[in-house]
Amino acid sequence: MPWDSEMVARFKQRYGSGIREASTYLGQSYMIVDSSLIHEILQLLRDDEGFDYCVDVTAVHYPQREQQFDVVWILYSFARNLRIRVKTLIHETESVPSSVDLWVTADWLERECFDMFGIKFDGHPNLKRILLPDGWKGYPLRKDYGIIQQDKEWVQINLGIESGQ
Amino acid sequence: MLDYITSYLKSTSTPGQAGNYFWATVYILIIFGGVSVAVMAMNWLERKALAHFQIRLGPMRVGPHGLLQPIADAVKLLTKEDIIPDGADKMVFWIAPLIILCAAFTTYIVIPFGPTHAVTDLNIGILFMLGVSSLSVLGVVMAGWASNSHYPLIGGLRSSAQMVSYEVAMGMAVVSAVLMTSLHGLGLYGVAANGSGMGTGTLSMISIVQAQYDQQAWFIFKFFPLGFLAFGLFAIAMVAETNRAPFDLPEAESELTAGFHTEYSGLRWSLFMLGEYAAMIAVSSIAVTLWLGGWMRPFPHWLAGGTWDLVFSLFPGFTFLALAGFAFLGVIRMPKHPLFKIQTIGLAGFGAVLGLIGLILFIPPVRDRIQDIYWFAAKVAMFMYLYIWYRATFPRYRFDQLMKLGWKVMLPLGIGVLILTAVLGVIL
Amino acid sequence: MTPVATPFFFYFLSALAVLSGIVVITRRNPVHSALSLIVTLLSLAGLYLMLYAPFVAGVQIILYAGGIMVLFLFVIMLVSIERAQREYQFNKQWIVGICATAVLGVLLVLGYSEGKAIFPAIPAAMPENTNTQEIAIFLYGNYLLPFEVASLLLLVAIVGAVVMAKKRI
Amino acid sequence: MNPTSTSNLDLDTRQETFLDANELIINMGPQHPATHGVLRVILKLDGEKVLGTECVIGYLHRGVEKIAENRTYTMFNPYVDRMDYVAAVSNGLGYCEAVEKLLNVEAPPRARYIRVILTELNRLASHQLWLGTHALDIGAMTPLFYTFRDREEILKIFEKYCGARLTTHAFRIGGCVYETYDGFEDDVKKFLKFVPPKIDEYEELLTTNRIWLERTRNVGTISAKDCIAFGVTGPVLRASGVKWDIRKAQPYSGYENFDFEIPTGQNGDTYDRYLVRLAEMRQALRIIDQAVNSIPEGPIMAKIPKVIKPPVGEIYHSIEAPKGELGYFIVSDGSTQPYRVRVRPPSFVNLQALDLMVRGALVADVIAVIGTLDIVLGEVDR
Repeated sequence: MPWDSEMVARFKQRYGSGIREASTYLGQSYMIVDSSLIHEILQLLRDDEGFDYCVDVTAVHYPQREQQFDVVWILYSFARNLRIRVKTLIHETESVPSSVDLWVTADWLERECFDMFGIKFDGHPNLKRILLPDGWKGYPLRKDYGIIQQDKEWVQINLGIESGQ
Repeated sequence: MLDYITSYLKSTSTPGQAGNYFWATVYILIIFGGVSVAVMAMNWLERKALAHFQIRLGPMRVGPHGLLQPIADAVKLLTKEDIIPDGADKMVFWIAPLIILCAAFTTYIVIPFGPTHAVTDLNIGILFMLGVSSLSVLGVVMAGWASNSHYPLIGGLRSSAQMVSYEVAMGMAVVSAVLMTSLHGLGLYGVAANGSGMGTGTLSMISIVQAQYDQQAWFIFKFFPLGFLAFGLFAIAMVAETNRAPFDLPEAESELTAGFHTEYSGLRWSLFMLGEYAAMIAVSSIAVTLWLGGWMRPFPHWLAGGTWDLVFSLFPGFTFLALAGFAFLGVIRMPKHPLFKIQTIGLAGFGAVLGLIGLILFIPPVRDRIQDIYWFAAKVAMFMYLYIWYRATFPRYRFDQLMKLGWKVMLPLGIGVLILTAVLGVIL
Repeated sequence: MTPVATPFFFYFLSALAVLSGIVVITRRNPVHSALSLIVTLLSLAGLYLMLYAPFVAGVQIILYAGGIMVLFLFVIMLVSIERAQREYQFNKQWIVGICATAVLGVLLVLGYSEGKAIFPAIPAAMPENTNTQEIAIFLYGNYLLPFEVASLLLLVAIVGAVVMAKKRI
Repeated sequence: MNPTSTSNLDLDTRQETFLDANELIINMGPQHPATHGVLRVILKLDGEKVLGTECVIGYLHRGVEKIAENRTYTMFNPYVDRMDYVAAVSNGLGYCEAVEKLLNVEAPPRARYIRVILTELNRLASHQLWLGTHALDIGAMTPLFYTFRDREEILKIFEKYCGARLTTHAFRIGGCVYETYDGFEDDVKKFLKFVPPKIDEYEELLTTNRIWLERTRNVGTISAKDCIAFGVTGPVLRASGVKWDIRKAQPYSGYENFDFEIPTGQNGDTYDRYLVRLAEMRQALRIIDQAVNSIPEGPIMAKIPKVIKPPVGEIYHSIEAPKGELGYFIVSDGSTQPYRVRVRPPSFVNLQALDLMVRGALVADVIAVIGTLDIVLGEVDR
């Protein structure tokens, strides 16, 4: 179901095909925007539309697609009591601009995305692993990473055991 | 030889002053043993009382109502592996607990448990006590530094700053009490009934108590509220001085894991604990001596006369009989189950021992000799209970707040009390 | 009260003071030096006691051993010991050192040779019980001015320390 | 001013004037009595003053999100309890509601009332546990035992209801699987009578205690603006004066039927957060009281297929957990297993604000602030 609102209309008018999709599913609205526009649109959303609270930054991996990753920003506006999702699609090698300069909270959330998916956020002040240990190889939440797979080498060196399983 | 031993019994001074080395040694041994037992009892009481504050039962397994718990703890601590951290300064690491222990126990030399029940009576008694107890901070600092670890280091630094600052306020309070010893008058506001004005004061612990007897007023009530204020200052400062809650920052568990003794284990850790509890009893003894009339029984002047003397001298025996009664009450309430048989017998035996002690305390010569010690111990026990109470009730101060309290509230108050005491002593 | 084994305690305490004094200047680790300095101070306190000056002994313990040395240790711990140990600690000021030692030595010899006349061989019968009072009378009577000057000096020292240590006042 | 970013702890700069003490780098945790689990905070100290912090987390990482992708929707349900294990019921509620939304079904009214009662009881239990441990961190030992005594009554109700005390797995997708046991309502009513005096008792111990006031007032202050910038939610946000609660803003599970207040503070300091949480305990009791007195009869399970296969699509659903906004972002590819489950953990996001809150404070304040943020490491690390 398409997402009809004044705001979306304004965005569409301004960015044209840069807004690839804007729809509502189960009462929740989201829009998919071009990865080159994402930072600008997020900034507009924060400054002009009042989405002052960044709820979450996360990603979804679709290995069969050409643009493998969805990066999702979940935003909330206290003034409007409205929650929206902004998505962008990127290639495996592509990076997205960081939103830490817009919402400080994105710091750890983006680090977790990097940790789990290997997505690089340009301009992030301290992009390193957060939940996994620093020397770990592999990005566990990618679909090609098996559920019992682990970085054997790291386990052997750092824990001194044959296998963590 | 026998003559040498028995001759002291007739004297009316402490063995140190009488120059009787035999009895001095005996006294030292008795005090050492007595304090060790008191520390163990305090350990059990603290765990029990704290548990009951916190709707728990506390130790219940080792012996009836956990009575043997301190012994079990001691055995555990002695057999525990003794760890010296790698990179620690071994010698300093070794000496630190010994210093704390020695400092705590040395102070007992001058504590008067009765007019003659002290190892010796130094004429700088109170100064000696403050000086020696201030040495224990060296042990804390050394332990913190020698562990070669950050948490103990911070704990050591905190405690050195804390102890040094609170010693000042403590000194002010003590001096104002010492000042009161130079008065001659009777009663709360009496200064010089005999018209001779100020006399000379004294630093001797025994003479301080004697002065309270002569002036017919405990110094806590003297120049009310000045004496009371000084006593309050001392009571607060002594908690800080012994690193107990709410001033237990050097060993603040939630911040510094265990502060200066984080890296200690087994025997050496138990020495720290022994030293801490011994120091608690020691500073409480100072407070009792200076403000609460030391070994004096309540109302030695109002309720004077042979009958009252007899009544008060029966207190120790009755206390032990009451304790025995509690033990037998516990025996009756013990579950009737084969598994509890040994415990029940043990508790009954304990009660019997307490009762026997109580009966022995009724024998006139024992009664007369022991009742000073009884009153002194009772007053100290009150402080011990306060320590436990504080620990159950108060949150912990933050370091800067602690310093602020010490320097900006207690020190000016202490100086004020001192000056007012001096002025009152001169003009009244 | 008759003193016990006076010569033994005198030589024991003196030896302790001298030995730990030597340890103070020979140890590389400043904490060890400070600790042996405490031993020196405590044995001095013992010597004061033997001279029937219990008040001075008490003050020696409470102020030097309990107060000042704690602050010493406090400061030593705060500076990085690893770095201090690596640095060469001995200043090459032999001339000054030798001069000072010589002057002190001469003083010692003079004191020993001339002192026999000044100091009586038998200790003066000082009343032990009023020792503290005697000190008070002297301090606040005859020597009131020097006493107050000394306290002023201490005040200046405190102000100086605060000014130097505090980044902003 | 834009709040500073969290992880710019510069470990190499040292001031070397001759009187400056060396800066200490201290590792607080992962095994430390006051870090509530396995949080590791690297502190840079000047004496006792905190110059900066860096949180090192992940010691309890179990890969919950990865596990979800390899389990069916039903099978994953018990796993969510293991995240915030002190508020397991809330976690379950959020997950079940999210999947229900994805399936486009709604739990029947009776099930929703049961859910509200249990969730609010759990909020109370979580706050009680917080209060006890927080007070213990600040040095007051006794409240810990009082709160645990009263929390026990809640856990007893849970145990009677579903057999588990901590990780309850109380709800299922589509409603509840267990009908209330006989005497459930009486138990809850008895509890409602039992607990308010106990809350007064906690207040008596702490609220006007001078040391408690000194330790918590103006400690770890965070402004409303910073709260929003850091995405901080829950009682921490409300204590800074933002009157925002998802139960009111976007009601779920029938919260619109209940009358309750959103307690707020003004200063955003540790003391205000303490007061807000205490007020929330009382509000939770109010909600339970209304729910248990008007609980409707009827089925407790909606009609859902035996095999749960939501249509292709994605959903974000969030609830007001005791610690803040707990969100589930679920992507379905039409199969029996979720394609992706993302949990938006309140503790994780709130913990980010630690650095801002403790900079320039003392070591003891770090402990107070970690306590007041009410983090659960199972949820931070997932």
